[in-house]
Amino acid sequence: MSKTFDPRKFLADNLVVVIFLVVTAFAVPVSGLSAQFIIQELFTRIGRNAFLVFSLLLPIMAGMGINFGMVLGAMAGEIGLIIAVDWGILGVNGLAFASLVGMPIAVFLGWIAGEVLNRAKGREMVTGYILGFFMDGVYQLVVLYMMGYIIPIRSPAITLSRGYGIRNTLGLDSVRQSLDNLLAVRIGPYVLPLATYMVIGLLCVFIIWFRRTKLGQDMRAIGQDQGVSHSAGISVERTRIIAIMISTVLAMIGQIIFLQNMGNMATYNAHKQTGFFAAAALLVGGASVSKATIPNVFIGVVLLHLMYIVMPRAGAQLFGEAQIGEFFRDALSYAAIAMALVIYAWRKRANAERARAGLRGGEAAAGGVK
Amino acid sequence: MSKLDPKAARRWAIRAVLAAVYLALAVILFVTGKGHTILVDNKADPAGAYPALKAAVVSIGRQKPMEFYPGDRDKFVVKGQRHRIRVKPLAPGAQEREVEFRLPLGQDMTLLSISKLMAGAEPWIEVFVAPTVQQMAAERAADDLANPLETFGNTGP
Amino acid sequence: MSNESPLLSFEGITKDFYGTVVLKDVSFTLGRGRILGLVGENGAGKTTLMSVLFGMPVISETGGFSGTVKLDGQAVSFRTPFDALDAGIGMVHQEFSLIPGFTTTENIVLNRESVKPNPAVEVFGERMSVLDRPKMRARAESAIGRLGVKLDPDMLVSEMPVGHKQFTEIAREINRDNVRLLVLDEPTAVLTESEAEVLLAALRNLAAQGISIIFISHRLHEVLSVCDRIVTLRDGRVVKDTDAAGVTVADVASWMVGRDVDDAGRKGAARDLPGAALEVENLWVDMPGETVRNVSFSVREGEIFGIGGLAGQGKLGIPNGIMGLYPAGGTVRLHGQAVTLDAPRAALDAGMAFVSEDRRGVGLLLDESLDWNIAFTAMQIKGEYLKTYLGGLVRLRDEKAMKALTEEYVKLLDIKCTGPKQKAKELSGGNQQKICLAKAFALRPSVLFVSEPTRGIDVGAKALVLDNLRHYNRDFGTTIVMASSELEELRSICDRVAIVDEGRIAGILPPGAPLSEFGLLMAGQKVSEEVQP
Amino acid sequence: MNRLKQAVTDFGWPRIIIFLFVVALFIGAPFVKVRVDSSFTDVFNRFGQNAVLVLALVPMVQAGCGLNFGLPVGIIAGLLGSTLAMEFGLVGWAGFLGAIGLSLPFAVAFGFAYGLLLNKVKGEEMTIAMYVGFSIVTFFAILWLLLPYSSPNMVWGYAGKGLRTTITLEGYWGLILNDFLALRIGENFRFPTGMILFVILLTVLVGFFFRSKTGTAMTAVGSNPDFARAGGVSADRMRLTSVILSTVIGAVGILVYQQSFGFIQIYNAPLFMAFPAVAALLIGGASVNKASMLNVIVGTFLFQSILTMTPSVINSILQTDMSEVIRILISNGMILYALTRKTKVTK
Repeated sequence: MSKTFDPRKFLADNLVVVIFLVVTAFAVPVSGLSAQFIIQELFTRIGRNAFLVFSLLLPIMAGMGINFGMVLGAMAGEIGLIIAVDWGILGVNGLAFASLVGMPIAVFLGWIAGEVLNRAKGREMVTGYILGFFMDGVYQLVVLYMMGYIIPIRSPAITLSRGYGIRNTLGLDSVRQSLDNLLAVRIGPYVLPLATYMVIGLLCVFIIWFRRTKLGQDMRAIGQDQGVSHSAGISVERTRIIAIMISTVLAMIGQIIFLQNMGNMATYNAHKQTGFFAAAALLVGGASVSKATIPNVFIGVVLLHLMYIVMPRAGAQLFGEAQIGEFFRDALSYAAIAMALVIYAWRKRANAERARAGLRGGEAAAGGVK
Repeated sequence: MSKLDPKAARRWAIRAVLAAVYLALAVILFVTGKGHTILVDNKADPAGAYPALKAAVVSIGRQKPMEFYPGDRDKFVVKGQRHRIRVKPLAPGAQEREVEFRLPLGQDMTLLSISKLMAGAEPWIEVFVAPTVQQMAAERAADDLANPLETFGNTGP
Repeated sequence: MSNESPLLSFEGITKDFYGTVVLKDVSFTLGRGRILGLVGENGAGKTTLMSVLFGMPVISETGGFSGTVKLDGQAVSFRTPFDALDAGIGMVHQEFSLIPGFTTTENIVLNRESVKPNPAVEVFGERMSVLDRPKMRARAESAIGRLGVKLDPDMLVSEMPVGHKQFTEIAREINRDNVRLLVLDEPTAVLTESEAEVLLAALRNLAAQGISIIFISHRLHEVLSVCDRIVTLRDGRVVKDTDAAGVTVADVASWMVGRDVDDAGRKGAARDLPGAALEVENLWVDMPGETVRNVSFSVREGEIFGIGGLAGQGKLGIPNGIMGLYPAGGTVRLHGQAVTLDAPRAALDAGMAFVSEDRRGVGLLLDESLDWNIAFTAMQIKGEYLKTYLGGLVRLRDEKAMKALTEEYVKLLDIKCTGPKQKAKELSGGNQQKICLAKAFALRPSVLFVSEPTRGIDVGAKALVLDNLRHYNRDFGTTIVMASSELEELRSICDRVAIVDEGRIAGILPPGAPLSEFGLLMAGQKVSEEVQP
Repeated sequence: MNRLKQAVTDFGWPRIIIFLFVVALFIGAPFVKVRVDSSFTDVFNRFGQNAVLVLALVPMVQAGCGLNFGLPVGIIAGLLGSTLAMEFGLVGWAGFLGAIGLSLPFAVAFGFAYGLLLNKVKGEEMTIAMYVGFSIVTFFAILWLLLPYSSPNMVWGYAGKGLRTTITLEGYWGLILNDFLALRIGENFRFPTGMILFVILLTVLVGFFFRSKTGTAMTAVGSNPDFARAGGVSADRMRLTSVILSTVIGAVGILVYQQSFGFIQIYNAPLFMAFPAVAALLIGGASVNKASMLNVIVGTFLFQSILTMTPSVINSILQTDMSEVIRILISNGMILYALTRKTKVTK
């Protein structure tokens, strides 16, 4: 955006991306995986993960940072899927039904999350994270103790032997990859899940459109300055809640898309890492805590997952131990989040100081004593 | 809010309609997407009222046809309520039969007897109750959760 | 023009805050397309009067006001500032309320964007309508055009020069369809002289289009050049309401400071004091809202040196900068020794102490006990109130000594509290201020800086605090530098008073100098002759 | 009456509910045939095991750095200490004290770097601390595989290299504090005197630290950094000191934990260790920017009582194992409550 290209500024702005590129560029040949395999995997993983990552965009726009509370949406999606599987609804119908069931749950959870985050202004991210933990407890209470007890579950096949509570692993045979296969297109050696891509494309269109709405404009405004927005008559708290609600609903749909591709669901664990992977992907894609764009999502998903594909093999080739590669990619992803947060916080302070630097020195420093 | 102006009233009407559409959509998805397992068997009546078919090719909807010999039982998984079954006995000169039927909405499994169907005996579709509760319990015990929470990082992206 | 009913009239506005009268029977009127200059010292009631006009919550929360505000001859009483905006009154504040990452256009139409409806509106409400950017831009351009200035509608606010921000803000106010009255609070404070000129021209332009303007400024020459009428407030009363024609800056300045001028020869004839304790040369301080640009002065040993001036001119920046609380540059010498700036520790080690104007923010540990508050700095700087254990290996807080110290000051300064262990936040403002004084006294400084020592405390406590300062100065020979907005209090206690204007010292006067001279200095009129005590 | 109300609000309803819950657990225990004496043994064991980790949070809270979700930084230093001590073949007291000694330089160095980082990111400390903790744990997981450890008790038998997931301390310094002067009363009650004494010793030391000049300055920085700055105290230095102190105590904390637990757990085990410690501190009455020794003791005791008692008592009452859910709801609910409370002192 700056008129002259400044390599140092570019590096500082894209440090996380550059590090990831370098590491992956090194690891891809070491892994010895074929290009075809890697590319096919990437096509699959873009379809699987991109939607979830998109759910983080709006809260960032509204200045609330990364919505780690998106796992609430993931939980809503899982509950939807449990119901859809229990009722034996097959294929895309099952996915759509799961979304319809998950929607009110996600809206409700999103509203709660928004209210909670409004009470924790300035530390939304850590609060959202803990809220995810807390709601995980509630989720367990519902799924492990209430389903089949208070909430009727018809199918004994998905309940635990004690008669209530959902099994540890839920087979999603009835909906497995139904969206991916709805319109699977073969191009050369690759199979593309076109229907999934179309859903993601639709979401992109929605986000672009949403940015141009009044609500989108209000979100941008409160994201930059809550005080000014409030005095201009924008209802800050309400807008923040709406941002979180939309994010939660999108995460709900994203989790359903994710799980239909996986084909089974670790009932009590599937959502635990959702926030982490989405956040890591977005930040690796060059987004910051205050600014994220659609390209960031795609770059991030590709880069992060490229690393996740090649790293275990690279570790095995280099150290004779695939585990090293696995630990390494986890470490790098966590570090990417930490680094992105640090760069953001550090730059925020640096900018504030630079903004005031103009006032310093006065005329005395300039030697302008009259 | 004292009185709704027409604009607001219209909006509330639209919202109400949409809520109804939402519910209707759920119902339609359920009805058209509900999966049913049809156990097709080819058994003779123990009392001898009808015989089993010697050999027949059975297909339901556009699914792959299956061959049935006496005493066979196999299953088709279908989506939705209305289906068409085609039974084509392999005996030379035998009449092929194609019937449309409707499955009961709430049932996961139904038993369809082609021998009854071909013989014209009723009912050739019955609700099937799985007799294998114990068997399933044993199968599930292996999968019961030991402790679902200590596992970390076992869900790949 | 003057025959029709005025656009705005105040009739007998009276307002008190918990018994303290801040507005007393204020009445004046403003005609259509006229510019009215509202002048007065800090605390004269300008802000409160505008709060009354705008229906700020602070007014109704403190018991409302009496009197009538009339707009177009109709009595109005706004419950929130938004009601006032709806009625066509716009306000431009001193600090910018603009969204930095938005363009000029987006800021001008902020929350009043032109939109195109779409089906989603029917389901999720108005906010789902899409912005009509060409229309927004056209509206912004028309507002800019009315203002008669050059502004790029697509420029980001964060990349604008200060003057353009100010214009953007005014453009936002006049972008309203029905705007009739514009209130500008110190709009030129951050502008360069040429920018200010453009702004004044823009205001005349607006007035010519029939918009009435209330112009609040301390730059009296600007007020005189642009206004049709001038209303001077002092101590909550209208002391002068006159046509601007033929009025001089000196006239207005004397109305502002006013009071009876016969107290010229004040008590305490000039004291004969020995050499300089503190010398300041070319000091600049980057304190937000109180920028000091270039200040030089010297304070004599044992003197009480006052620093006065209007709010925001930089008088508070001087002590804060010397004490290292804000980035500063220049030379400061204490008894001939240069003091390191930008380091509170160095300033304290050199033997200076500071009572901050920001009592709750900087002055006190509100959540801690009184003994902590008083002893803390002495403990950190001088290592006092620590008890040695294990032959010097361990030094822990000496709670007993801290208690004794606190009790001593509680008695000395007559602090009303339940005991040394009471939390600082539970005390009243005046007593909190005494705690701050005690904290500074406990350091036994050679130079004591006091900033706004009487702000926000009641009259009785004010006198006590000033008395304490005077006694401390007389009893221990401590040099005191006191910055205050209250000219009267500076004149009552100081040996000399410097007046700061726009980050520079406009002049130094003896406390007995005529008030009009103080007023002139405050209004930015340089007085060349330096007074030697 | 008003004062009582005020006291209740200050203390917070969640804490009162938790407190009553614990009391109910102890009262209810005998009715469902849970032995109170063996429960108390467990409670004391787990109290001692965890208290130092909770204590480690206090300096950073007091210095205004917030809840130290980056506690794993200290834990890793402790793990380095204990694995090195084992590698050197130190056993018994030499082993335990050696582990402390060996972990200290790491803790100081890590704490220093970690503190410098946190000073650069004021206002965002907690989120960043959390991810710094996660990063260092996963990064060290690689090192546990790669570092040339060779003691056969620690490395995988089949490969001859790479540390095991859990390493037993039996024969080294397992239970060394617990068994020191341990008191046995009756059949089922055993009091881990040594460990409790060690905890008390550390608590008193930290308590004394906060009464020193530096400790006082640190508290002031946390209470009002502008006041401290005006008083000539460098907030950055105090924050740095607090982070180092927190990290060092965290390292010692994990060593105490290990000797009582009997095993060293590495790889991903430390990932979430900060959260129960944070919950315990908050249950004890601390807030995001104020914590005392009393908060540590009370909080750890209450929290560990819940963890010990719910599986036995609640499960016998409800006939189902809900302890895990209760633990999640209580600990995270408590943290959530603390984070969403309006902090009276501005940052």
